[in-house]
Order: sequence, then structure tokens, then C-alpha cells
Amino acid sequence: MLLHTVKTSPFQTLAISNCLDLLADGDTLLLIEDAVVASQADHPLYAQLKLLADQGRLMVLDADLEARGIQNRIGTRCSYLDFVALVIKHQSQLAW
Amino acid sequence: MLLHTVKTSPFQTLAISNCLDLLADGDTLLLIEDAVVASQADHPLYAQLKLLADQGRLMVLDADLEARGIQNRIGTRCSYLDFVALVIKHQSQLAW
Amino acid sequence: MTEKKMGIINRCLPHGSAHGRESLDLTLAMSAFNESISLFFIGDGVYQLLAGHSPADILQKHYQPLFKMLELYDIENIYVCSASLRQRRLTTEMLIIEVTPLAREQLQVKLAEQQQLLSF
Amino acid sequence: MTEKKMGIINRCLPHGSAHGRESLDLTLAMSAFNESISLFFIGDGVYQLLAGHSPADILQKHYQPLFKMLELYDIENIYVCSASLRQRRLTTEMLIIEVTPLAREQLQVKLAEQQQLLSF
Amino acid sequence: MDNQKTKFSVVVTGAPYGSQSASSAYQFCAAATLAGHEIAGVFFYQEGVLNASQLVSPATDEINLPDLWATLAKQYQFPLEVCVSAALRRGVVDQQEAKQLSLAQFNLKSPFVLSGLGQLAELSANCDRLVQF
Amino acid sequence: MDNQKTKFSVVVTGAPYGSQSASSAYQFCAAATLAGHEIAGVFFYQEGVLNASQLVSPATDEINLPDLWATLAKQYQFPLEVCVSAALRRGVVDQQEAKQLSLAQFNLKSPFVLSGLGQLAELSANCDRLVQF
Repeated sequence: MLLHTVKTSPFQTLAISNCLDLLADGDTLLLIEDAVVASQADHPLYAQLKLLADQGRLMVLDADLEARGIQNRIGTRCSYLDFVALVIKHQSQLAW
Repeated sequence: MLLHTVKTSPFQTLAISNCLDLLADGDTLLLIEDAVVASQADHPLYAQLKLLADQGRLMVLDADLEARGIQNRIGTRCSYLDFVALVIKHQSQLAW
Repeated sequence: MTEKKMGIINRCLPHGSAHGRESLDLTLAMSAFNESISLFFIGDGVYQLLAGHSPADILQKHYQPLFKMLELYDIENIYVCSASLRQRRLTTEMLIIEVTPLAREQLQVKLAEQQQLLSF
Repeated sequence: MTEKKMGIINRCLPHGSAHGRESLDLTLAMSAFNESISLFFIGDGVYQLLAGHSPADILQKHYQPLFKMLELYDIENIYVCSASLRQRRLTTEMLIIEVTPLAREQLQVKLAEQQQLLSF
Repeated sequence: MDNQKTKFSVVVTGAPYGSQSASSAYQFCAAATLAGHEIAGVFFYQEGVLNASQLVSPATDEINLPDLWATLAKQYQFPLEVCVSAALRRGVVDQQEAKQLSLAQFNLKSPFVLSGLGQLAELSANCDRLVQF
Repeated sequence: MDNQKTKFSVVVTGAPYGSQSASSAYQFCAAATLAGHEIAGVFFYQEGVLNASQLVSPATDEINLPDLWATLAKQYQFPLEVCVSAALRRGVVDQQEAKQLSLAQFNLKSPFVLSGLGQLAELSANCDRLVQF
């Protein structure tokens, strides 16, 4: 089980897209930094992320949403403490 | 008339895509650094770039192709001296 | 030596990179020397203006209030890409300053008018 | 203290950034301490291995020959994403070292086997 | 493993200013220590080596990330290892390297130390979880 | 304008190592001077300020971009202006700033100079073409 972390916007880079290509069934995706916009804006990968969110596998770092004044529409908001717990819960982390 | 310069791969960033959205009729696109792969690989924007190339409006920096061992399939290869001349020929340059 | 019509283009989200903050610094400083500055917010750049930034918890500088200085510094040509707003479910009312929304073709015309462009 | 199964993932083109070069440096150095290293080349990372780099004209270091050291350093698990090759019209014969091409599902399995991942 | 102490090694590849990632890494380390976990060490690589400069001088209303790293590392007693080859290329040198390279100045901040990639191998072996930023 | 001398101002926003863009900017300047054009000046902003560090120490078989800038600027007599606020945040300081900030060391390389954004305004006004990397 991998924890994938993505930090860039789906409007700027293909990191989320490249990540989704390799995301396995038990894996979790955590959006941090600029990537948190993917939980709010309309972009080509939104539907795919919503599916992940419905399975409880999409997390969004709270502090990064707040910093940008963005309200997420999908995904579970989480704190840095939750981030630490997510790393522990998964065998390894992959930073995109 | 603008000279648009893009330096990132279409597999990594949306710079080429965002650039094409704003490219006006008389504008030229110059691919430099990692962006030169866009003149060789199969990617979603290839057909659009080929159209530009057919109009003589797609340039590819020679030294960056050579450095990566890549052969361009579309676009006009150009040197740094040509790059300088392109900047002079256009009213302004927009770096993506 | 004459001032040039200069377009400053903002394309990035706030805080993930320093582009937005350093673009604003540059804009405010340049305005003392150049009265022909136009600002463009396209793509993720529109989030620079979305009211309600609160970056203390991520240790970043809260520079958003400085956008209010643009008016004091007589920078009035502030253009926002309307398609970029729509795609992000934003409206001009949600932005912290008054802006002129432009469609793609209008943006192309405005960009072509500039003699120099800086992109952040 | 026991060595971990470590996967090192290469995702970038050569020369535009130092990711490829510094990933290779790290791999070669780590191999003296860890015998359980696997290398992955996915997306634009496959260009790292495309024979024929010639970066002298862009003032960058020609580090590609160092990939030949992987064999001497007993790094044998070298996986390349076959879809990424196809999309770039490349074949394993065009690469400077011998690699194992993997389909997406096989890559997922290999990645899941690693205890630690570093991505460049 | 959830209810016990976990040992983290953290790899930082972003500069202290200009991109957020080094600051995210710092906040992750701060949260991990707060939760009672242990940091085996932080390894600075690529642009991350710039976190080790004593010359970073932000305005007074901004955070100084090199200072924050130094304080956290002292408080929780973990090493801040800076890859020497990545550092030299980017202009981060300690007093000894400066002497060897005939440079009149140096800029490595204490308690950051220049070290080889072998230290990363040790941090990798000596942790439960490796995290990269 | 094609057959006459053009005056360029160049804005560099990338670090000397880690990304190619500063080296592309250098090669553009070298080509422009070779073609008989003039460089009004180079302005270093954002990560570009790191090009001005005298501590950048690549291996002997690699180029030293700060050295290359210094040589080209001396040969063709154009200024290398470094934005002071962007520089301080990233740990690039000259001797005078170091004194003012009570730093024991400094790292600005000659002939790079720390200057304000007003210098960019001057370079912008005083050129035929502004190019950004």
C-alpha cells in the first residue's frame, strides 16, 4: 500500500494524471500545497478523483486549503498530524 | 506579434497547452529545453503543433534536441543565433 | 529611454511557489517608474485574487492584502481570464480587487498591445 | 538497522533539470550500502536512457555514460514503463542499457514491493 | 504500528524559499515530533541543500526556515545531513570545504553538516518510514 | 530592425544549477553579443539571484555559471543586477548587507551587484527587447 503525495495543480502539471496512472487498488492519494485545488475546480481529472474520494482514498491537507481560501468539494480534509498517521499506515510514500 | 517560449515537456506540465490557448494568429512558438520532446513524441497536442509547424510557426532549439538524442518530426530546427533573431522579429516574448 | 507598455502575467497559485508574491512585489516597485503597466491573471493565477487567503498555518507570508495597494499606485489595467474563473467556479465578486474579465480573444488583443511581457 | 528494499523512480527528461543526474549519483552511491535497489524509469524518465545524448552544446554535464556503471555496481532490477516507451516511439533497443519493460499492472506490483521510494 | 513510536527519515529536495516543499517538510517533522514519534534525521538533497545556508535573511515578518530546522533538530536531537556534492554545486560550503577550495567565505549553518550519500543510506536503514518532500 | 544592432535586457529567474534556464539565458546572451547586438544588462530575480554566489563550486569537468556570467559581462561591459530583496531571502548577500545584518560571512560575487527593482525599470526602458528565462 502506497501513500501518493501530489503538490502541484492539475492546471499546471500532469503529476495527478501520472499518479493516477500508477495508483493501485489499496493506495491513497494525499493532495498538498497547490494540488489542493484539484478538490475544488473543474478539471479533466475531477470525476476520477471523485471516485477515489467516494472510496475514502482521497485526502486533502486542510492548512493548504485554508491558505488559499479554497473550499474542497471532494476528499477528506486532514491535518499534518493526520498526514503523519497516513505515512505510518502505508508501507511507503511516493512523492510526485 | 509574440514569440512564445516553452521549456517544459507536454508530459510534465500544461505549459504548451496553456500557451496554445492564448497563441494568436501571427505568433510563433519556440520549444526549448525539455519542451523539445513535444516535436517528437506522441502526445495529445501533437496534431495541433503539427498544424503550427505546417504554417512555419513552430521552432525547435537544435542544441536541446541534440543534448537529449531526440530527432524532431515537426517544427523548424534553429540555433541560438536564430533564437536571437526570432526575439528581434517579434514585438515581445512570453516565457511559459 | 522611454517607459514601455509592460504586461505582467500571473499564472500560478499563491503559496506553493513564490511567483505570486514576487510578481506583486515587482509590480508595485515598477509602478513608481512605469505608468504603463497592465496586469493579467490567467489560469491558476486567478487564485491570487480569491478573497480569504489565510497562510499563517503553512508558515507563508500573507501578502494578499498588498493587492489593495494596486489602486493607490494607480495600476488600473487589471485583466482576468473569464474562462479561467469559470473553470474554477469563481466569479469576479469573489475577488479582493476590482478587475476586468476578458474572453480569450480579448486577452490576445491586450497581450499583443504590450511591448514587454514578464510572466510569473 | 537493516537495508530496505528501495525503489528509485526516474520521471524527468535529462538536462532540463538535474533530477536525472542527481538520481543516478544517488543510486550509484547508495548501491555501496544497499543491495536491494530497484530502478524505475517512467514517463519522460525513459529519455534518460535513450542513447545519443550530446549535451556539450548546452553546457550540461554528459552523465549518460555513467549509466553503464549500474551493471558494475550490481544493480540489476531496472524497470522501464513500456507504455511510456511506446508513447515516445522508443524501443528497448534504443536504450543504452538493458532493461526490463513492464506493463502498468506489473509496475504497480513492483512498486508495492518496495519498502521505501525516492522519486526524481 | 499505529499506537507505538515510529522512526521517520525525511528527505528534503526543495529550497527554503521560492517553493513550499521545504516548509511542508518542516511542518511534517514538527507534527511527527509533536505526536511523540522520532525523527532519525533529515537529509537535504538537490535544491534542499539551500536550507543549510546561514545567510538566508528574510524580512522580520517572515519565517526563517534554516533557523526553524536548527531549533527543531536541537530540541529533538536529530541530525541535519546535507549532501556535500549537491551542496558544493549550489554554493553551500562549510569552513573546511571553503579552505580546501580556496574560498574566502563559507555559509553552512550549524548544526547542519555536510555529509555523503552514505548518510542517506544509514537514515534509510535506520527508520521505519522514509518520507520525501 | 533586423539588420541593425538591437539592445537586449534579459531577466533570469532560474538557479545556476538544478534547472537549465539560467544556462539557456547565458547562451542567449552569448549568441546576442556574438551577433553584434548589445546587452543593456541582466537582471536576476527569484531563483536567478543564486547565479550571483561566489561559493558555487561545481566539479572541475562542469561549467561554473557564475564565472561565465562574470566573464561575459566584463567582456561586453554590461551590468549584472541582482534584486536585493529576492537575494536576501535566498541567502545571497554582499559585504555591506552582511555587516548591516550582523552576518559573519557574505557570498556575492563581483561584478554582480545588489540593486532594487528600479534597476529593472531602467533596463526595461533602456532596451529594444526584454527577454525572460
